[in-house]
Amino acid sequence: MMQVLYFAWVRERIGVPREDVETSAQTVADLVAELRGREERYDLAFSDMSAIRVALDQELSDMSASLAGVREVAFFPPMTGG
Amino acid sequence: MMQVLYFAWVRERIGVPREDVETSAQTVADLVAELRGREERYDLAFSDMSAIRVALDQELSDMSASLAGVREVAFFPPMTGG
Amino acid sequence: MSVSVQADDFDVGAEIIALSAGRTDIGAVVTFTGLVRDMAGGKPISDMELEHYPGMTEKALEKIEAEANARWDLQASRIIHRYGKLTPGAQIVLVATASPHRGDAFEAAEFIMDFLKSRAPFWKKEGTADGGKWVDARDADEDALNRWS
Amino acid sequence: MSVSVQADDFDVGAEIIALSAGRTDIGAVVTFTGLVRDMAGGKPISDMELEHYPGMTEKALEKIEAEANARWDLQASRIIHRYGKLTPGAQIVLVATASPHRGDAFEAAEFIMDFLKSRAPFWKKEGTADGGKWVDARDADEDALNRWS
Repeated sequence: MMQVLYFAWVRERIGVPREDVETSAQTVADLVAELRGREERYDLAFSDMSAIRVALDQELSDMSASLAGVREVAFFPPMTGG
Repeated sequence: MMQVLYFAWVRERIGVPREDVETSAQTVADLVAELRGREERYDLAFSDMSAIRVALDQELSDMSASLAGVREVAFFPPMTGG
Repeated sequence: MSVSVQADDFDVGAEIIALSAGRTDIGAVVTFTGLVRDMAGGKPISDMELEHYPGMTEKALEKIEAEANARWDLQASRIIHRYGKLTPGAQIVLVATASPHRGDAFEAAEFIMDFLKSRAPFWKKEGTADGGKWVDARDADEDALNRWS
Repeated sequence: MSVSVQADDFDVGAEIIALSAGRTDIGAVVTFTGLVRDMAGGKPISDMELEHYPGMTEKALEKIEAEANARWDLQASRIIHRYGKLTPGAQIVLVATASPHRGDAFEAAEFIMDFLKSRAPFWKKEGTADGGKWVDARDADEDALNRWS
């Protein structure tokens, strides 16, 4: 079991800020593919992956990263702090 | 008649912060030569001209500049503001 | 070294005083304050909503600050970043650096700001006449970041 | 745009507030505060005496500030430079810049500081155990200035 978080317009498109996901996905890309297959709102949120960033256990990572041991996955657009 | 000002160690070596000077010097360099000929304290103050900066009527200038129309000449070491 | 992620406003003057209080070895203090502008892309905005990732934000800011302290000769540093709904003119972010040398204080503050712009998990939504608009990341900010690598 | 040459201390927080008061179009405020350090060349100093050229100093500061405003997109700027005898920890100089863009605010503040270091008619004398010592101009300051030309 994994907690998945969404921020900014990714959150708005998916409709929830966080959810528990039961998955056997090996990598972030696998997880994204799995979510996109679920419902249209996920497919829409992840339609342009060049606009999506991912953090694993609160550290920036990338789509090819392994999910082994990861408890928290967050998807969000490029950051606009400062 | 011209007012001549001295700052920092130039002032300390010459011993006065300002003085009126009666001169017919055409350029700054002429004025320096004239002052050096006067007394040893001037000669000492102007012994290393690479360490001397000049302002004419409160604008930075250089040794070859003309003194025509100038009312105030200031000599000082390189500035150390900020 | 200290970071704060908060909804509340901050007092730049008080932060500077806190940074240098009781010390006589600091030569230079640089501060950067970011403010909400009333216009974006030529259109007026009513407010700016800052969303962030609690937990990760603090970690990211601490990492950025530690990196700045490793690269430059800093004697003290401070980062404050606000979240929530802010109105034009409001303060968003403060970066303050203290060093014996002005170059270090300036560069470290610029470096921290460049990192905050594209590596701290904040997202801005501008309140406009036709609803809200998420601010796009700017290529210029990514370029600004690359000059430090 | 405003410059002050004064013996009195200044309040950085109040100056920042004055710079941006009543405005909602400013995106970035950068401040640089220069302080008297307790050491110089590895030796303790008791005080720092700042001599200046009244009249020329104000003109030089106004010229530096006008030049910065011509080169960068500034919405407001402020320079305060003190003179007289200052003790370690005391504030010497404040440069503050406000701009829609952070890059402009940072660069303009650095530019003004680089000019103040070698083009504003101030001279520093450090109070040391063996009397006073006039601070030598540093080649590094001249180099810093040259990068803007």
